[in-house]
Amino acid sequence: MKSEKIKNIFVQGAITPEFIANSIAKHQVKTQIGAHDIFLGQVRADNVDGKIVSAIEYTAHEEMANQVLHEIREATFEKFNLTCMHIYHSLGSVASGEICLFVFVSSPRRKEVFQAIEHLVEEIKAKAPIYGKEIFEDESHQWKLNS
Amino acid sequence: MKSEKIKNIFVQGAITPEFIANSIAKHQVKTQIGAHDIFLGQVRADNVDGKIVSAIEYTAHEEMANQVLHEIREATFEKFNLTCMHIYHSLGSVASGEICLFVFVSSPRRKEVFQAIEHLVEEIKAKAPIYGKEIFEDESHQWKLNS
Amino acid sequence: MKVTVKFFGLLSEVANCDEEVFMTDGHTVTELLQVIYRKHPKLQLQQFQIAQGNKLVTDQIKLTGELIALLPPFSGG
Amino acid sequence: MKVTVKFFGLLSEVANCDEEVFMTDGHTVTELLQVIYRKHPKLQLQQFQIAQGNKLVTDQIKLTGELIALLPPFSGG
Repeated sequence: MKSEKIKNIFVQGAITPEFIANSIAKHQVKTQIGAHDIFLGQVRADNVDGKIVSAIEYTAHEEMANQVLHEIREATFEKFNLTCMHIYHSLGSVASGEICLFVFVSSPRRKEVFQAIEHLVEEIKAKAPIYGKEIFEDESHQWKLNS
Repeated sequence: MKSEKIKNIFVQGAITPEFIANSIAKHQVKTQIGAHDIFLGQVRADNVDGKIVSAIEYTAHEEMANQVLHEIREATFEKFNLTCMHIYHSLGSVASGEICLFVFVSSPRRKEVFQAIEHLVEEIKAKAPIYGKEIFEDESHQWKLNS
Repeated sequence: MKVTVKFFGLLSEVANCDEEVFMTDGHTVTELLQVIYRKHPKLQLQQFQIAQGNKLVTDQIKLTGELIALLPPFSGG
Repeated sequence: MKVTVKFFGLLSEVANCDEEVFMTDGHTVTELLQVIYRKHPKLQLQQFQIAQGNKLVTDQIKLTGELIALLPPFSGG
């Protein structure tokens, strides 16, 4: 199944477990699927020189990010035998312990989903113009750097 | 976090999206986690010589499977830097489109979860004494073979 | 010795039962298998591993009296 | 030419704004950058990529009048 139009990957605030459950439930009519793989990025309460991250505030070049993700999605459908692919990223404030990234791939066979999920997450981290500002408990902040 | 006692991996019937959502929600207090990876096995409506699989009936050497999974879990905690690991498998009838296997790993860092999830799923398939009987729409059946 | 034997997956159909108690004078899994095959000769055509207690064993292993399971290829997931 | 420039991430703090309109007589991104640096000299110390419209471009590229974005290293996920 190829997605032809550009989708909006952004959701305001944290991605909830209920949102993820709904997304899983929608795939139960697709009975050619044998394997799903779901990656979730969760905000860590990192300790930076004694200060604890309490939340990350996400901003993005939204239009460009959606375009870039569209291209990543098309290329990933070419590369792997996938039935479905869904990507959601938070905008705005996401508290530590909450989920900011939800990547979901499905295929008839498991081998494909393991490869595809890692590929997609690495592509998103490397190519999507999204920014995280780590907010500490004392309301100071630093800009997140991806490793 | 090491699991010391032998857990029961089996749940009666299909694993629901709500069960998965609850499991995700329980991890939101673990703020050292940065990445989750979830594998879901879903029953395919395979076409075998013109007959369609409508369900799989799972049976297992339960006590042995729980022991084997305990050993797989301990070895996987040794091998990868994981915060949490959860494994659930259905017993009894699971209709096509429903979920029969739920594997969930969490780590501070994403690299670990990609490797750990694939390792775990392959180990479960290879080593757990679990059997699937594929039930066709005409109520005939065949014993599932893993590839 | 009295040994309880469980048949899993396809083997439960071949033996036409899930669980059965066998008597054997032998001391090894091999000797127990001879007894089982006498009752269910078709099992000899099947591929399976053997577990005693919760551990896979070879057929030279000594019987302990624990549960013996005949396990055809696994198909979980 | 009138060009709208957006500053992302850390750069929005260095420029002390998210978006600003610049006038330039130049035809390339390089020439636009000279105008931007005149107003915000500290931006010269920063590492960033440039997007015109929704595409990453090199600084030799011709200005089209589309939105220019200054993008420091990404940190999504």
